[in-house]
Formats: sequence, structure tokens, C-alpha cells
Amino acid sequence: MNSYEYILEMRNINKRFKNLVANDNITFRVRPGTVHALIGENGAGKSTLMNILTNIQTPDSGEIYIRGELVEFKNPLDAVRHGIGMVYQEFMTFQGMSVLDNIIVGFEQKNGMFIDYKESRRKVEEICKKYNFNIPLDALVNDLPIATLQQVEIIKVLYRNADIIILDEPTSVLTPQGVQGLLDAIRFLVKQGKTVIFITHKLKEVLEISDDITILKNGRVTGVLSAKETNELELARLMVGREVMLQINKPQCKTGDVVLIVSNLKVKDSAGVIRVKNASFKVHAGEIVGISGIAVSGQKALVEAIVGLSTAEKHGEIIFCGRNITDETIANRRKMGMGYIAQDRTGIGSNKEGTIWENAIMGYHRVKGFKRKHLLDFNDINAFTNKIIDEYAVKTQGIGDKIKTLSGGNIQKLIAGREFLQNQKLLIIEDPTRGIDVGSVEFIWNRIIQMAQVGVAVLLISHDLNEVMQLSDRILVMYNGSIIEHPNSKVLTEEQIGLMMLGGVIDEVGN
Amino acid sequence: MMTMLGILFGSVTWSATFRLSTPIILTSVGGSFNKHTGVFCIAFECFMLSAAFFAAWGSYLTGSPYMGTLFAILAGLLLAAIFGMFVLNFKANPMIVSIAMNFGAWAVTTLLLTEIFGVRGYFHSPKIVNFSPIDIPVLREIPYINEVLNNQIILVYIAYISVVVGTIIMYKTPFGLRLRTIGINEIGAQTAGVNILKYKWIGLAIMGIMSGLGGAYLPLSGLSMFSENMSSGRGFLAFAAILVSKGNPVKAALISILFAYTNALTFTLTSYGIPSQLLQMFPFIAVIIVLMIGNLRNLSLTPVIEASE
Amino acid sequence: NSEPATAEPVASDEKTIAKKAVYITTSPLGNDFTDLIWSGFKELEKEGWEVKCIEVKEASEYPEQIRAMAAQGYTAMFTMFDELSNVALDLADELAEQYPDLHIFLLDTYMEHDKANVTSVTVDPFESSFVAGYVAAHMTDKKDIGWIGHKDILKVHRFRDGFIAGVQYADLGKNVITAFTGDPFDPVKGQETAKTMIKNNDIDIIYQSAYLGGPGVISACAEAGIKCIGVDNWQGYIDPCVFWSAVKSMDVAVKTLAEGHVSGKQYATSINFDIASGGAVYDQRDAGNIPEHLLLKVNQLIDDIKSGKVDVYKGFEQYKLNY
Amino acid sequence: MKLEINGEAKSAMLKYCISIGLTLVFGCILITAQGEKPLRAMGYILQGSFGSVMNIGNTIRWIISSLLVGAAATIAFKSGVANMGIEGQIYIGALSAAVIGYSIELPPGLHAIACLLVASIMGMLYALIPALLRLYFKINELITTLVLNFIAKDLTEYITMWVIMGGQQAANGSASIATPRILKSAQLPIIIKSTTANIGIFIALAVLLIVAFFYKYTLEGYELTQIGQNMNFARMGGVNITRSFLMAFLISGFISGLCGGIEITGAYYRFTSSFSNNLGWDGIMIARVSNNNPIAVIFVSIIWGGLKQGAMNMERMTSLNRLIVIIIQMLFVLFVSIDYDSIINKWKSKMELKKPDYNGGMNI
Ligand SMILES: Nc1ncnc2c1ncn2[C@@H]1O[C@H](COP(=O)(O)OP(=O)(O)OP(=O)(O)O)[C@@H](O)[C@H]1O
Ligand SMILES: Nc1ncnc2c1ncn2[C@@H]1O[C@H](COP(=O)(O)OP(=O)(O)OP(=O)(O)O)[C@@H](O)[C@H]1O
Ligand SMILES: [Mg+2]
Ligand SMILES: [Mg+2]
Repeated sequence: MNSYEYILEMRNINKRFKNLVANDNITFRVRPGTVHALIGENGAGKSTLMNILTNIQTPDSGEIYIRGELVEFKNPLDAVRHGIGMVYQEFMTFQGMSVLDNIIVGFEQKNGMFIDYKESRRKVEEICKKYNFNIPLDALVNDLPIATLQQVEIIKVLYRNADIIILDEPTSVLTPQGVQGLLDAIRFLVKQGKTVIFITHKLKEVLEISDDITILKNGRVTGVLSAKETNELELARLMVGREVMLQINKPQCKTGDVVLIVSNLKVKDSAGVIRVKNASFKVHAGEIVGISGIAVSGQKALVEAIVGLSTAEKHGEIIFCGRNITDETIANRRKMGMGYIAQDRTGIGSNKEGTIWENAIMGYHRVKGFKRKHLLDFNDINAFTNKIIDEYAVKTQGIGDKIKTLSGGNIQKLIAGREFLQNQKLLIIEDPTRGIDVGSVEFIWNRIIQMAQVGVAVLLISHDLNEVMQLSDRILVMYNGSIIEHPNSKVLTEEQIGLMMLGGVIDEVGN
Repeated sequence: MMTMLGILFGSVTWSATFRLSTPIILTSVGGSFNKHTGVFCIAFECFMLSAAFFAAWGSYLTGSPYMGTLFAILAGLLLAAIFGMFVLNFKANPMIVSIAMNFGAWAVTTLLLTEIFGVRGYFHSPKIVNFSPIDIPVLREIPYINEVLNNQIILVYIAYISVVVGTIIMYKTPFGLRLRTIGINEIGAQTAGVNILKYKWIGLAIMGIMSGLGGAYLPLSGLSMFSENMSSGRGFLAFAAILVSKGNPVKAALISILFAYTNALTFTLTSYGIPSQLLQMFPFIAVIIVLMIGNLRNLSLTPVIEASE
Repeated sequence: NSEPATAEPVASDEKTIAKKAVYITTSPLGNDFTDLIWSGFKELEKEGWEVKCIEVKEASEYPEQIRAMAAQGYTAMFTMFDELSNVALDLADELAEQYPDLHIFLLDTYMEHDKANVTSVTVDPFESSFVAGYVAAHMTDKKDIGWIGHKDILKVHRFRDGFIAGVQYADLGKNVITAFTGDPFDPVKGQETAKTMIKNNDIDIIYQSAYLGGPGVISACAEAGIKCIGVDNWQGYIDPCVFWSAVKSMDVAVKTLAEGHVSGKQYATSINFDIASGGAVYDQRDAGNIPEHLLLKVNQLIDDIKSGKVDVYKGFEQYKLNY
Repeated sequence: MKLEINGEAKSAMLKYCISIGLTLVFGCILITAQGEKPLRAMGYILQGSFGSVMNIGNTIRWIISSLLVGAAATIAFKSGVANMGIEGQIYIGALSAAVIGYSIELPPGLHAIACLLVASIMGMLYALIPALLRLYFKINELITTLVLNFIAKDLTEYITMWVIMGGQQAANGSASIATPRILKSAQLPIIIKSTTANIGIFIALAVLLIVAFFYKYTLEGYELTQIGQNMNFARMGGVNITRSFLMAFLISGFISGLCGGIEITGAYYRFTSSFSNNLGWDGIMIARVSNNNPIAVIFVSIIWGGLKQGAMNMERMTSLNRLIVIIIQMLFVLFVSIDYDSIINKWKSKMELKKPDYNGGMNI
């Protein structure tokens, strides 16, 4: 029915950042009414290509054809007018505004000079109805769970009449159920005639949902495949350029003494809302305990209380190596051997204005070795920083470089090195591989397992259920502030855990 | 002797409040628009002082306060443009630019005073024509209201109208919605098709125009004069109002009124022999108290510092 | 206006003292009082003096400016207002040693000291305010008279209390209402203070000593249609509502003192250019603004003050300076 | 580490060179417009600031305060404290020094030290107010410190006039609002005769060197830097944020108070109301111009002090107004604030785009 073969065609796109070639003569074609997956390592150039398509960035050279016609965008609005809409990896929500405002901004229905809220609302409601979304339009976006925010973002794109919808790593924040919901939504969108470009690091999803797959590596296209004719291993090889182990072989570790006991922990957030209710669990030396749960079920508050970033309510207890640390300072907890990898690697885990060495010693700068009395000991600092750089393969020019010149994966390796190389007793690790490519994921997973093998207790909190299942000896599920432990969590399937994350009850044998 | 109630609620205090708040309201409403685009600015002292000078000069040259105000607006716009050029185009640190401009404005207006009028300190001339008070017949019949609201110059009414108009623009129009998104999430706004740079410039322009109006009030409210440092810290008060109100025009106006009211009180209280130094501290202490009361719900006995925006 | 002063060596001849006068002021030219004083220098310039005005901005630069002008060979140095004069006094011994020809006149400053090369020169506003008070008491139709100053400081109290003393002396049962604007540089506050005072009280005359706030007070009086008394210099030019100005004839003082110094006259440590020593307390341009009989009374009063028959400080002894 | 210093130093040099060049150009235009010869005027500025021992002495007098306010602002801004209240803290410190200076008798030396110590502590306590408001009420210190400046000026004036002088004439009969003169024993020794250059310069230099050393080599300095750059990062690393924030705020107030104390014991010898205007803002500008680098603060202060001093000489020697120099100073600050790196990069990449032989960056 169409007079064109490709609804979107990007030809010979080139884009350079200083000396870095982000897109090297890329040609990218999408058939109408299909789901087209765009995959590749971190920094392969996926987002850049999409940013060029949405005119957030301008290409150095190259042409874009939409429905067979050459188009030239002058601003992001032009892209929208041509029916291109993108759901960004970092959601583009406006804190403190209502969902409705978030959706309509930039494309408000007008009534003379004013926003016609009535008409706007009617249009948004119409879309919600058509695509089966159920969203409270008057709620402030701050209060919404991530999955809902994602729906808001999708509605936003639909509201702008997009035909080509780009989803940048949409599944990394969702539970399995959430992922299924999203995939269903995508299928539904395609049925309605939309075209979807799907960016992800998760090859399973790629194979499940997409029709065609384009693979980028180092800014170049290394393969265009049909999903029916390929498999995970081939995709991984094309992405990384070598064979990648997608399944970690985790040896059974000997578990030792109890390192961490959390009992009856209750935590309120800054607004006074109870986020953790009577949580109790134990972590042993040499054991990896995974905690999974949908977003805002309390993991963040739990971790903050254990690490000491927030204070728990009086009646609960956190016992670390036999000592009650409920009211201890962060510094003391760290001194006792508690390491922490924060989920937000640039906001909390590192200081982007700081140098590599400044980032490498944080948390341990008061440890003997880094200091003599009150002075910093630069010999030791240099030695330690170089050790991280070597052992954790951090790609950098020198330890005086600013962190902001490192890529996300390298920052994460630096942080991991910092926390792992300190003879810890307990490691609290949040989402260690979020947004990181398969090569680096493999690296970090291996390191975590190594830590457990040498007898470190690991508490792993991840939104990626696959990660939790691959690494953990035991899996705790967090639901609505409570910890649910299944007596034999290793026998559970992804779907069963997913169900628990949503509040379902699974009996002992797994029904 | 007046009763305390008479002083606190009397028409004398309130009509003075009404007038004194005018320059601060005008400036802070304008600055609110800029605030929402996420551009930090404390150069209001510069805008107001320069605008005051040009208002006086314009009125002197043309014999019309309206032309004087136009001069002031243009001066405000020009300075906002200079500020924008440094901050937006040259990526200069807005705080340094603001501070430098504040002091530069004092030096430049003083120099202009010497160069143009050949005087130092102040220039007074009947040729600087003031706005004349407007008599609104409807108000004339209502006793208290008449004394407070009636017979003010047009800028006073414009200030209060600007609060309403500003609020409507900010919260009811597409323009306002888009503007507000920039300060919250710049890239997000960009993806919504908002031309960030354009909106930032518009925000700056509104700030310039409104500070120009605020500055024009000073020489043309009946004084027929310009004097060195005439803005007397009102720019900083406007800045404080914007910061405290987080860019909400209504709240900014309320803070401005608080400043003006506490100041107006002192004019009566000074006749009771209270040392003027103590009275001068009034508005500032009031704003700290208001902030403390406003933040009571944040009160925590175990102090925790959150990174400020 | 003045040519750059080349740093000539100080004349070595003992008898002749170079005719170089410098005016160092903390308050820039452009207000009535400093302008008035500067006009005294202008007179000197006409008679072949080299004159220079230095406006100092911050207290921290005072000593440096004083030393520098001494080093440039100025022989008659006039410093204005107490803060600056205090500093000059502190430097007096040091300067006396290095620049024997230099004499420092502390204008509008009263200070008790023992430095031979320093003379504190006052034109006490008390007397002119006293006379203004006397005039105001006669001119008002109301029971109360207003007075507005800038800051609640001693200097300004002299204006206020002199005025009150004058009103009391007139003995017409009038009462003075006082207020401060709080800020010497803010005319808007001057205006609002006056408006408030006019509305709160039934008055028809305000005497302003509000510095740059003064024009604000005057414009408020003009708008309300009441009369105003100006200060320092003749301020009738600002608005006709200023029917009287309590002037301080500082210009005459400057000229007399500078010329006296070069002609070898020795001065006491303090001098008051008061009525007794020939100072004027009002400007002739205002003479026609009050009824003739009152003018006669005023002139009589001035004569009485001159002859000592009337003691303006009666009841306000703390303001009496020991010359 | 070598690499960082070289790279940053290079771009800093470039920045200062371009700014000075631009300032000179605009300065010349301004001076010419005023009917003076730029070279002559600049000559007088140089002569006035460094042309003779006495002039150097007077320049030093300015450098002292510039150094101290620069240090106070640097500490605050480097550690993430928006202390706009340096001015107010100076006032409180100055008044305290004056009170100790005239009211008690102590041996020389000791007396001066007591004055400075009390001044510093009072400055620090005044900084404690906004610090506590931030800690307990979460009120942004930007507003409170700004407001407390105004309060400090009125408060010191009130105390001087009504409390110390009892609303009466000053001790020598003068009508200025001033405390009695401090005793000889409380005065800082003068290092160059006939000037106000006093040993405060050594104190100020020592303060800056200590600050520089502190941030570069000590644990606490490291922690404060990290807080200034990313508070959440520092907290995650176990840094006691509350304590450090308070510490930075208080040290900043302490140095501001010290500055006030040195002003009194080294230059004025008595507290006079409204004795300084701008010192606090000067500090913020100096710190920002120096990019919060304590060593750069020293150099910028020398330029700053020299300009201030030279400007007065220029005013005395030419028909020019000192305002010109203030404008020139502001232009310098404005030009230094420009981010030349990003402009040059932008410009470079524009030029590169225009290269016709671009082929995807294959041959880099
Ligand atoms: N602001 C910058 N200045 C200089 N170089 C930068 C800057 N930002 C990124 N780079 C360089 O770009 C490269 C990739 O950065 P980016 O953060 O986009 O990678 P990424 O896609 O997250 O990769 P990964 O997470 O797999 O390491 C890095 O080598 C980094 O040195
Ligand atoms: N604004 C920029 N300035 C400099 N370099 C950039 C910029 N944006 C992207 N890059 C670089 O371009 C390369 C491609 O980045 P891009 O974001 O497209 O990667 P990606 O494939 O989306 O990676 P990820 O999977 O991490 O999202 C990276 O090396 C990145 O560092
Ligand atoms: Mg990335
Ligand atoms: Mg990406």
C-alpha cells in the first residue's frame, strides 16, 4: 500500500566529536510497520544516530529520507513534524509538573493565547483509551513509578502524532512483567500502523520483539539481520567483535559466618513516608544475596539505611560483623569493611569534576596508607590508583584526568575497583551494569563472583532480574517495603520472581 | 499618638507600602521569568540603577515621563542583552558577570551624570517630568481603599497588574509552560521542541524590560531627580524575593510587599524615637523570620545538608 | 577642571607659602553643601590659587589620599566630615614634621585636640537650625512642625535639636515632630518619610536635613502643597515650596582661612564660623518669602545671638562646643 | 598529575592574556574618549601603584584586604558554601577588634593578637547564623548571608553609637559614629613608614599559603573540595558533610572577621560605621577571577590592589575620574569570566567542518 519501501532511511551519516568518530558512514533503513532493533556496545553510536534523527544533534554529513522523501531538519520540531518521536533512556520528565503538562508541553492545544486544557485532556484521554494506558493525568510526575513514567513518555510521543517511535533502552528499568507489558504495547503499536525503533542491550528481547536488527560497532554498521535468522551468540559476536559468555558459570561458594543481620528495619524517606517495613534478613560471608523488586518498592531506602546515607527508625537493628551499626556514621561503616557501589554512578558514585585519583580514594582516604597524619600520601594514592587502572582495565590517559572525560563503563570499572580492592567484608552493589555493554558486564560480573569466592559477603540490588538470577545464591524480593524470602529461591523462574515482585505469593515448591 | 493598630493597618502605612513595593515587584516579576529558564542572575541592582538614570535622562530630554520610561526599558533591555551575551554566548559564570555589572553600573551612571549633566551626586531638574497620580473615580467613594489605592502613578498599577498578567502567562499559556520546563530539565525541554536559547533570551528580555520599569519608578515617581546609587539595594531585595518565591510571581510580589511594608512601618515608627539603625534592620529581619516560618516543616534536629540546586 | 598638579618641591623660602589649596571630601561634589564649599575654592582659583578637589570613596583610602596631597605640596588642606578629619588629625604629627607649610582645616568638624597645624572649623548647624526653628514657629498655622533627617546620628541631631531649640525659643506653643529616612542616599525614602509624616500629622512646614534624601522630602512637600525649609545651601531652586534655607556659609570660611594661612596667620585649634564671627544663617533670596515683620524679628534675633543676649544652647548644653 | 597542571595552567594563561588584552583595548578607548592619552594614564596607574616605596606601601595596604577577602571567598566557594556575607562578617569582626583594642589593656603584641583573635571569632560566629539556618531550616545561605550583610552594617552602627558611645558625642567631640581609638599596644606594626602597609600582609599571605596547602595536601582539604564539587559523592564516601560544611562556613567567616580585625588594627585604629563598602563583593570577584585557586588569588590581589592604588594616583595626576578604573576593573572581571576554551573549541570545530577533505575521520 506504500509507494516506498522504507519509511525511514538514513544514508551515509557521519558525525564526529573532536577526534572521536561516533557515526562513521552509517546507513540505516527501517521498513514501515516493523520493529527494528538497533544494538551495539556502549559508545557504539546508537544514541548519536537517533539524536541525529530527532535533530538534537546535526550530522556532519549524510541524508535522511522519510517515506522516500529527502528531508532536512532545521530543529527538533521538524523531526516531530515528520512523525518521529523518541522515548529517551533518561526520561525527559519535568519534576513538579502534572502528567498532563508533561505530555502536552510543546504541543499544547490552544485557545487563543491560552492553553486549552479541556481539549488537551480530551486528546490525551483519547490516546490512553486507544492504546490501553491508564494514567492519572493530574498526578505530579515526581510521585510516579518508573514503569508509569515510561508510559507517560510513550503517550507523549503518540500525542505528538509520531509514526516512527524510538525507544532507547526502555526495558532496563522494568520487571519481567513490565517488560512483557511493554513488548505487548509495542506489538499493539505496530498493529496500529506505527513503526518502532528499539534500542537495547538485551539480546533476548531483541529476538523476541524485533523484525529486523541493525548492529553498530565503533560507529559503523557491522550487520543488518533479520531476527528470524539469527541468534544471541551471533549478535553478541557482531557487537563486541569476539565471543562473549552470555551465561555466567557461577561456582558454588562456601558460605561462612553471618556478616550482616538486618532485623525489623523500618525506614522513612525525607518526606516521612515509610519506605521499608520491618525488613529482616541475613547475609553470610562468601554469599551473594540478590534483592529484586520493581522500582520504588523500597530498595533504595533499604540500601541507604544499611550504608548509612539515611537513618533508620529506632526499633530496627542493623548488625554488621557482630556490631550494631544502626546509628553509626558512614565513615565508621566503611572503616569496618563495608563497600558500596551506588546506582547513580555520576551523581553519587563519582565526582565528575574530580580527577581519577580523587575519585579512586574516596571513602578510604582516611585509611592508613592514603594519609600520614592529616596529610595525603601521594605515593600510596598513585600506587593504588594505578592498580585500579591496571587491574580493572580503566581506559584513561593519566590519573590526573577528570572523571568527566571517561565513558560510563570506564567510570563504573573505576568505582568497582575502588570498592573491590579494599579488603571488604561486605559489598553493597546497586545496579552495577545498568546501561553498560555486554563486554563490560561480563567483566564486572566476574569480579563480583571473585569477591564472593574470597569470602566477601555481597548484597546485590538490581533492577535487572536476569543479573540477580545469574549471580545470586539467594534471592530476596522486595515488595512495597517488605522483604519476602522464598525458602528455596534458586528454583524459581523469572516469571515467578516477577510475580513476587508484584506482590504475588509463591509456595515452597514454586507454585 | 497613634495606636499600634493604627500604625499597622492604617492607610498611611499601606499606601506607602503600595508605592514602595512597586519597583521591587516590577523587577522581581520580570526576574521570575528569567529564573524559570534556569539562568542565574543577581544583576538587578545594575538594571534598576541604569534604568533609573535613563528614565531621568529620557524624561529630561523629551519632557515626557512615558518617553523616560521607554528609555529605561531600552536600557534594561540592553543590559539584559549584555548579560545574556556573556552568560549565554560566552558561557561566563553568571555570578561574576552579575557582580561586575552591579558595580560597573554604579561607575557608569556616575560617570554619565558628570558627562551629561556636569554634576556630581545627584541631578535634580523640573525638566525631569514625573508621572502624575491617577485619580480613579470609582475608588474615590470608598474611604480606606481610596486613601491606599487611589491617586498613585501609573507604574504602581502596572506593577500590580503585572503580577496578575505574569501569573497568567506563566501558568496558563503555552509560552509559560514551555518556559518553566527549561529550568526543570533543559534537554527535556529541547526534546519537546522548545528552542531553549530563544526562550532564555525571551526570559532575559522580560527581565530587562521589567527591571527597566522598576528602575523608572525611582526618578519619575515625583522626585524629578537621579542620584548616585539611587536603587539603594532594591535590586538585591528583588533578587531575594525571586529566590524565596522560587520564581512564582505572586509569591515574589508578596515578599516584595513584605519588604515594602516593614519599610513603610519604619516611617511612622521613626517618629517614636526608636533608633533608625534598628528600624533599618526591620525588613531584613522580617525576611529571615518569614523564611524560618516557611521552612518550619523542614526543621530537623539532626542537621542534614542536601545539595542545593 | 583643574590642571594636573606637578609635584613641585615645597617652597623653601620661609616667608612665602605656596598658594595651593586642596579639598578632600568624603561626600562627592553634587550636593548643596559640598558645592557650596567648592564655590569657595573657585573664588580662590580666581585669585591665582591652584586648587584641587579629591573625592574619597572609602574610609580605607583616607590616610593615603591625605599623605599624597601633602606630598604634592598643597599647603592648605581642607578635609571634610568627621570620619576623614579624624584620620587627618591622626596624621597631623607625621605631616607637621615633613611639611611645615601645611595647615589642615577640618571642615564642618568639631574636634578637641592639641595639634598646632590643625584647625577644626565648624559652621555649627545649631545656630542656623535655631533660626530656622524660630522662623518655622512663626510661619506655621498648625500646632506641629515637622523635621526629617537622614540618619539617626549625632551630626544630624544637631540640626534637629537646634531646630527644636529655635521653635521653643519662639515660645508659641509649637511642637516638633521628627523622623529619620534611615538612608542618606535614598531620595525615595526621603519622599515616603515626608509623605507619611504629612499624612500622620497636621503640619504645614517640614525642615529637612536629609542629605540626598532631601530632594525627596521637598518633592513630597511640594506635592502635598506644604512648605519646606532647606538646608546647607539655598535650596529654593529645587522647588518654590522651599521658602527658607538654613545655610552654612562655609564658602566664605574656606576663602578666609586659606588666605589667612598663606599670609602667615596662626590659627587656634578650633574655629567656629558662627553668627558672632560673621557667618550668615539664611540666604538673602529668602528674605522676601517671609513677612516683613518676621524678617525684622529674625534679624533682631540674629543680632541678639551675635551679642550674646540670646543663648541658643539654652537647654541643649551638650551641644555647646568649647572654642 | 603533571598533565593536569600543564593543561589547566595553559588554558588559564591563555584566559588571562586574552582578558588583559581585551581590557587594555577597551580601557584605551574609554580613556581616549575622556580626552586623555591612554599611555599617560596607565603610566600614572603603574607609578601610583609600584612607582615608589611609599606607593608600594600603600598598594600593600590594599593587597592585604584583597588577599583576605579572596581567601574567605575561595574557601567558601571551593567547599560549596555560597557565603555572600563576607562583608557583614568583616563589619562584625572590625567592631569587635576595635572594642578589644580600646577597652582593655594588654602588653603590645599580645593586645593586637587578642584583637585579631576576637575579631576572627566574632566574624565566625556571625557566619554561624546562616550556617545554622541552613542546617536546621534548610534555608539557602545565598539569601541569608546577603540579608545579614545589611543587618551587620546597621547593627554595628547601632552598637557603636547607642551602646558604646551612649548616643553621645565621640570621645574627641567629633560627631562621627566611631569607637574610641584603639590603644597603641593593639596597633599592628607598620612595615613601610608613612604608609598603612602593616604586618597584616604577612598574616594575609600566610593565610593564603595555608589555604593553598590545606586544599592541596590535607585530608580535610580533599574532603572539602569533594563536597564543593559533588556533595552526594562526598557523603557516600563517609565524609561528615554537616561538620565539613559548617567548618568551611566558619573558616570563611573566621577569615572575614580577621580581615575586619586587620583593617582596624592595621589601618583605621578605630571602628567607623560604613567604613568599607564592597570588600565582600571584591572577595567574591577575586575568588571567581582566580577560579578558586588560592595561589592565583595572590596574583589577582596584587593586580587588584595595584589598580585600586594606581587609580587614585591617576585621578590626582590627570583629569580622569577614578570611575574609569572601576569600569576597567569590571571589564577585566567580565572578560576573565568568559569561557574561552569552549568558544575556541566551538570555533575550531566549525573550522574543521569546513574542511573539504573530511572523510569520516578515517585518517586520524
Ligand atoms: N566531555 C568529554 N570530554 C572528552 N571526552 C569525552 C567526553 N565525554 C565523553 N568523552 C569520551 O568519549 C568516550 C565515550 O564516552 P561515553 O560516556 O559516551 O561512553 P559510553 O557510551 O557510556 O561507553 P561505556 O559506557 O561503554 O564505557 C570516552 O572515551 C570518553 O573519553
Ligand atoms: N556530545 C558529545 N560530545 C562528545 N562525544 C560524544 C557526545 N555524544 C556522544 N559522544 C560520543 O560518541 C560516541 C557514541 O555515543 P552514543 O551515545 O551514540 O553511544 P551509544 O551507542 O548510544 O551508547 P550507549 O549504549 O551507552 O547508550 C561515544 O563514544 C560518545 O562518547
Ligand atoms: Mg553511554
Ligand atoms: Mg545511548
